[in-house]
Amino acid sequence: MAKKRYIQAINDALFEEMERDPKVILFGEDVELAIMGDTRGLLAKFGRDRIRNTPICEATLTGMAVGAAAAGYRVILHLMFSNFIYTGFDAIANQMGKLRLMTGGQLKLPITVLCGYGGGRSTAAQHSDTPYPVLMNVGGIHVLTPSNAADAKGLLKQAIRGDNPSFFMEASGRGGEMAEVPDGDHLVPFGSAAILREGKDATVVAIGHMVKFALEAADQLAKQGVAVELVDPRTLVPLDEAAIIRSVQKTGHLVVVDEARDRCSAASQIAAVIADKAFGALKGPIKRVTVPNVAMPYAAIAERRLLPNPTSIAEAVTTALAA
Amino acid sequence: MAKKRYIQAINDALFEEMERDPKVILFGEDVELAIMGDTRGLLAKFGRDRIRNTPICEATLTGMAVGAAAAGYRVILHLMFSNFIYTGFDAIANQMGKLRLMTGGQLKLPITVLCGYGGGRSTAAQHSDTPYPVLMNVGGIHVLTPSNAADAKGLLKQAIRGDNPSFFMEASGRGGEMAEVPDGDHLVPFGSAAILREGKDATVVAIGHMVKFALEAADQLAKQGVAVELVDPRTLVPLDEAAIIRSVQKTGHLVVVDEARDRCSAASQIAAVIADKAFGALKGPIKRVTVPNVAMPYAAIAERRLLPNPTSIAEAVTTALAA
Amino acid sequence: MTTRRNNSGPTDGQLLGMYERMLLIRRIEERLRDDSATGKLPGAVHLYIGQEACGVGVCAHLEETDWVTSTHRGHGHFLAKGGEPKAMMAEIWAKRTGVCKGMGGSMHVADLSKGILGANGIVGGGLAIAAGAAFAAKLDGNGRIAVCFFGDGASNQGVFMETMNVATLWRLPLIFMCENNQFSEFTPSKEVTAGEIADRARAFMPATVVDGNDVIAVWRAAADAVDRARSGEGPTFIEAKTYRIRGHIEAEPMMLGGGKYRDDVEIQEWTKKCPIARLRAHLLETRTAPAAALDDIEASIHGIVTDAAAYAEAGEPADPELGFDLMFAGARA
Amino acid sequence: MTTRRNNSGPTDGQLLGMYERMLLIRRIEERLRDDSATGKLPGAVHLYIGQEACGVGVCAHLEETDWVTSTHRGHGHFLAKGGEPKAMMAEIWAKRTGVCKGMGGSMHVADLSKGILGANGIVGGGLAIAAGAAFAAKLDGNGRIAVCFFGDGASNQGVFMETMNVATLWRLPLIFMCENNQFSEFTPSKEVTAGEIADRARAFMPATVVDGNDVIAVWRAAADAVDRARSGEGPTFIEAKTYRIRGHIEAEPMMLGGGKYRDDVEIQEWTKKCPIARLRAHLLETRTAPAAALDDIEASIHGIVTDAAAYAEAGEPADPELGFDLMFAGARA
Ligand SMILES: Cc1ncc(C[n+]2csc(CCOP(=O)(O)OP(=O)(O)O)c2C)c(N)n1
Ligand SMILES: Cc1ncc(C[n+]2csc(CCOP(=O)(O)OP(=O)(O)O)c2C)c(N)n1
Ligand SMILES: [Mg+2]
Ligand SMILES: [Mg+2]
Repeated sequence: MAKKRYIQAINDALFEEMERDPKVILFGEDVELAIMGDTRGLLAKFGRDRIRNTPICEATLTGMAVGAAAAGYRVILHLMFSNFIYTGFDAIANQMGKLRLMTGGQLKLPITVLCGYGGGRSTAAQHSDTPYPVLMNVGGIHVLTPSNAADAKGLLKQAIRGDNPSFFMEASGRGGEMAEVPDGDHLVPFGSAAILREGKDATVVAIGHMVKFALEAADQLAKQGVAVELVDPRTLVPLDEAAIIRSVQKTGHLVVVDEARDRCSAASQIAAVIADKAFGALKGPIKRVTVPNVAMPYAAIAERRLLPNPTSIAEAVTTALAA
Repeated sequence: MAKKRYIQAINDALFEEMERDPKVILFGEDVELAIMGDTRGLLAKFGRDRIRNTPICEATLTGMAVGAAAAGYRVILHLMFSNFIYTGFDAIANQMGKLRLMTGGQLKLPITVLCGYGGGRSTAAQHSDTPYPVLMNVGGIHVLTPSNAADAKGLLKQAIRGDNPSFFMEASGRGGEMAEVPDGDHLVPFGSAAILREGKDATVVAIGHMVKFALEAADQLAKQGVAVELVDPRTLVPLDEAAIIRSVQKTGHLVVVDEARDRCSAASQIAAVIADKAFGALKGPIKRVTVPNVAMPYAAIAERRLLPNPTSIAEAVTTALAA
Repeated sequence: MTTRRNNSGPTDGQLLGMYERMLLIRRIEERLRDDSATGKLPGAVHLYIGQEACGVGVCAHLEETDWVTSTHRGHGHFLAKGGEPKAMMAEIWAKRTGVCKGMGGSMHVADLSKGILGANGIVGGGLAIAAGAAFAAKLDGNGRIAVCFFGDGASNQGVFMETMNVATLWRLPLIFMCENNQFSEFTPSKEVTAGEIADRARAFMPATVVDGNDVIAVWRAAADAVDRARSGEGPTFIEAKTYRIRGHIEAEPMMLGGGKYRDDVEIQEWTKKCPIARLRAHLLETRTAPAAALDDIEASIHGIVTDAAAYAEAGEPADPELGFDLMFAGARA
Repeated sequence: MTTRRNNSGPTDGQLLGMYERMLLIRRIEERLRDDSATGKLPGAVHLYIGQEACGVGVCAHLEETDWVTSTHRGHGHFLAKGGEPKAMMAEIWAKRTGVCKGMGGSMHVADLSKGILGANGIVGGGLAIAAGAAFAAKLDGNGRIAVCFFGDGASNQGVFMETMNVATLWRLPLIFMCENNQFSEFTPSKEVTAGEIADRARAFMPATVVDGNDVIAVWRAAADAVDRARSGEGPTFIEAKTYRIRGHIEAEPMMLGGGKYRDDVEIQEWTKKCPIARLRAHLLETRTAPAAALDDIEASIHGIVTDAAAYAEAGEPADPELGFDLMFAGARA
């Protein structure tokens, strides 16, 4: 175990997997100079065949990822900000997520897409989206939302070794956060939630960066005598429904915290699953703490109004318990 | 009142609104010859300035819709099949849904996008998606899902006169279905659900083409003594939450039927809203009848396996009541 | 690329091989046309009739390990690249014996084992996929190349320019094969395609325009392009001027509801320019083969078509549970 | 378009006007640079320093009713097109007095009342929007035109080709103004942009390449393009070769973490080619204006900048509730 930054954990995972398998290649806009930090040093070590700057042409990059993967490579595509998913969305939704089915299973698409998501840095609407709900709906794509350095490393390594398209969602601007990362070949399986805190009064499911706020909320609530059980799903596709159901069966209450806009969010999906499969265990309404259906404004004060925070999470738990 | 085909109702709405307002223009691939039927006759009447075939370039078409709308036109963009939303998705998600906010409200974007959605015609995965959940999450876009000719006409006219981007989702291949359409200037306001059938035992919310199957299911269930209340939200953004809540308060049970893939679907959103806001009224689990998280296969037998149908809807109601 | 690098060929054997392949495509598609008309085929069927020289003239140079990507009008490319008639026919019939197990259908026929990355229902969808495969080939350094087939309509999709840019920068072993059949669905190309498509390509790479109904011309242009690709010189663009004889889609008359977008005379003129009849005349004229030999080919193809249709018809319907297993490798959706 | 259609101008008055505008942009941005360095500005700041001749040379021909779309590097276009310094500065300070009420920030400065459809955070995002506005202008038939400003990096986005195609077919009154500052973020243009950008455009329309640090050259190229657009002759492409003196983004040194992507010598060379210094020298040399007059301009701009900064700083923070009212016209989100 060693304390590592989130971004360092990603960098380590990339190094290790590229070293492990010569078929792993990585391309994207400005990956050579590594402005996000995550690809730093890779060029010097692995050379331009395996790490390569591309022109700005997301529609082609996503399509090329499909072609190169179908032809036997393990492709890592860096899309920088998650809003640029939209620019390359055709090959994601119409090809990456469907080609295996359409060919009757003739091919595998080992593709890992990296992109930063989320608001809170005054980068305004076109650099602040949290679009994993869109990817979840499209089908055929794994969606990973590591909340800490250890999971970042373990999920990314798993994704690169896997045989399916995976979107690895990095919480933008939070690369500096430190956490213990297990030494060696640390892998985190998909579809396995982490129970970050046990508690009997209410289940809080928090996604990605929201985990941090949910932990703070749980601390606040603990002082008021409310014991929160905090579940980090870690991957949204596949979703560890069983873990969430188990927790709700124990607590009877559910709050879901998601940085995506509310409508058709991951939070809504999780709420729907529980309202169906664990209805009998519910003692109160399922609350969602999400971003309103508003594009992220530029001004920090307006961003804060929209983003979940420890207080809004704690309030939601209190409301859920009171109802 | 007169019986009209669904596609005819759309065609009537286009004629009426283009006649009413010379600022209404329509463009898209092959709209002149009107292969979907909905734009038939418009070219002869309104000329090429107002009806125009475009090259195949959805990324530019969605962007041009934004520019022409910002410059004072009421733009109708025909995108043919809803899978082509993805090809033009950047200007939808990054511009159309955000520009008004980003400019501090300096502009209005009166844009209506038409596209056919849904499976069941063996057109395979790239021509069968039901992507309104994606549009719902993006924000800033009205989403319309008319289930019959009258609503098709009324919602389309409302959309064209409105000042915001609206996606008008036509159930593909169902243009021939007939229904009574009110004469004259028939408008349907957004955010106003229709209660198509009253009943005390269970609420069924069905979206778009699924309404037809839900009606059949309700008939089957009536024979078994189960009185279904059928709610057609008609628009998903805005969603008439109040109408659904009222109905669930009466019946205590909810089943949502949606042709979208389940994950982050409209059905999940509606379920989440009710599990929060009408939890106290619920007497049993909320069931969703949706498409599994699978791309639509080509073979009709495999499509049928995935699509909701009257039997699966009726079964879901029975399960909801039994739990 | 105005002067040919490669002046030999096609040989007599190659010509006969191409004749056979073109005829196979034609006859298979005529059968599809008939089966579609009688309502036996589900889904959309886009026929390649009239354009056979394009796919065949190019694929004649390809190895099984080379890659191709295709379009919604993909039967010809599938067969030209060596795909199995039976497996394709069964696919279009939506049978589990189909090459994609009935999951893809006419617009998605693919056979990875033959380098056929698939027909594609998204106009322009194959371009970047081919570039990705070409990049893989380049990294492997094993001489494989990739060809993307696309239409004049697809040349208006931005991904065309994007892909040319990357292919040029990275010297990808990639051939851009544009079949200009003069229509995008029901819209004449000149109404939606400004200037010359080849001029768009010239900003990036050698570009050549050939008569797409002359398989020898296509073969020669492709010889040079393949040579460039294999020798690491990068991508080449070829535009083949041709014509689609059938409607955009077999359901066309119904969709048009009486509307018209092209002249019957124009269709007749182009029907006379049939690439297969033209090659046949050439073969006879040059005494490359006697009529009897060509008739034998016709007969053997007749057998293949009949067998393929029977195989397709007899197959079991697709497995309705299969989709759940195909969304992810190694996991159920 | 090699021969100029329009041989008169710029007049002395126009030259002085352009000098003033370029200087205003420079001084405003120097202030933004300083305020960014001291952490006063939220978000990303991309400066236009060195490229002023491009925006100013084009916008000098435009009426308030003409449209422009811009990029993430949009302050210069905003000011060149007549946007208010105060309103822009307050926007970048995230104040409710900002031109977008603090909702857009540096990457989204827009003033519809001045025809400024907005800076845009999506590379290539402005191209199709400008084409839509040009289409509207054409339908209105009132002589309005549209200009889309974009970078060399954006010229690799497919929407560039798509938009050129539509603009040519529909003879849109649209000018494609590519500012080739030789970098896409930290990647040299030649590594990611094959061939000459102007050649891509030549397949569609007249294309001209000018020295983007020479405002007179830009002005003249734009004069012809504007003339073509206003007289219904369709779109024109201009590539202006220039250089960005500052980093891609003001946070650049931090992002690079010691990494380097260009030579200090190169930066120095280009700093010497400053378009403002060059015009100043020209004005003095040709005795168009005495040094004192230019110094007066400098002084008045100093006042404008100081006022704008004070106005920005003094403004109330953005309204955190506003977003809810802005997603839809006439409805709360
Ligand atoms: C992205 C996308 N937009 C639109 C369509 C609908 N469409 C199918 S074929 C076609 C015309 C294609 O023309 P071309 O590329 O010339 O190919 P051809 O049909 O002539 O072989 C169109 C517009 C589509 N399938 N995909
Ligand atoms: C669609 C998209 N992809 C990537 C980015 C990230 N990005 C911002 S600026 C930039 C480089 C743009 O280069 P160029 O068009 O030459 O403009 P310049 O910065 O040189 O003015 C990139 C890649 C983006 N904003 N949008
Ligand atoms: Mg064509
Ligand atoms: Mg640049």
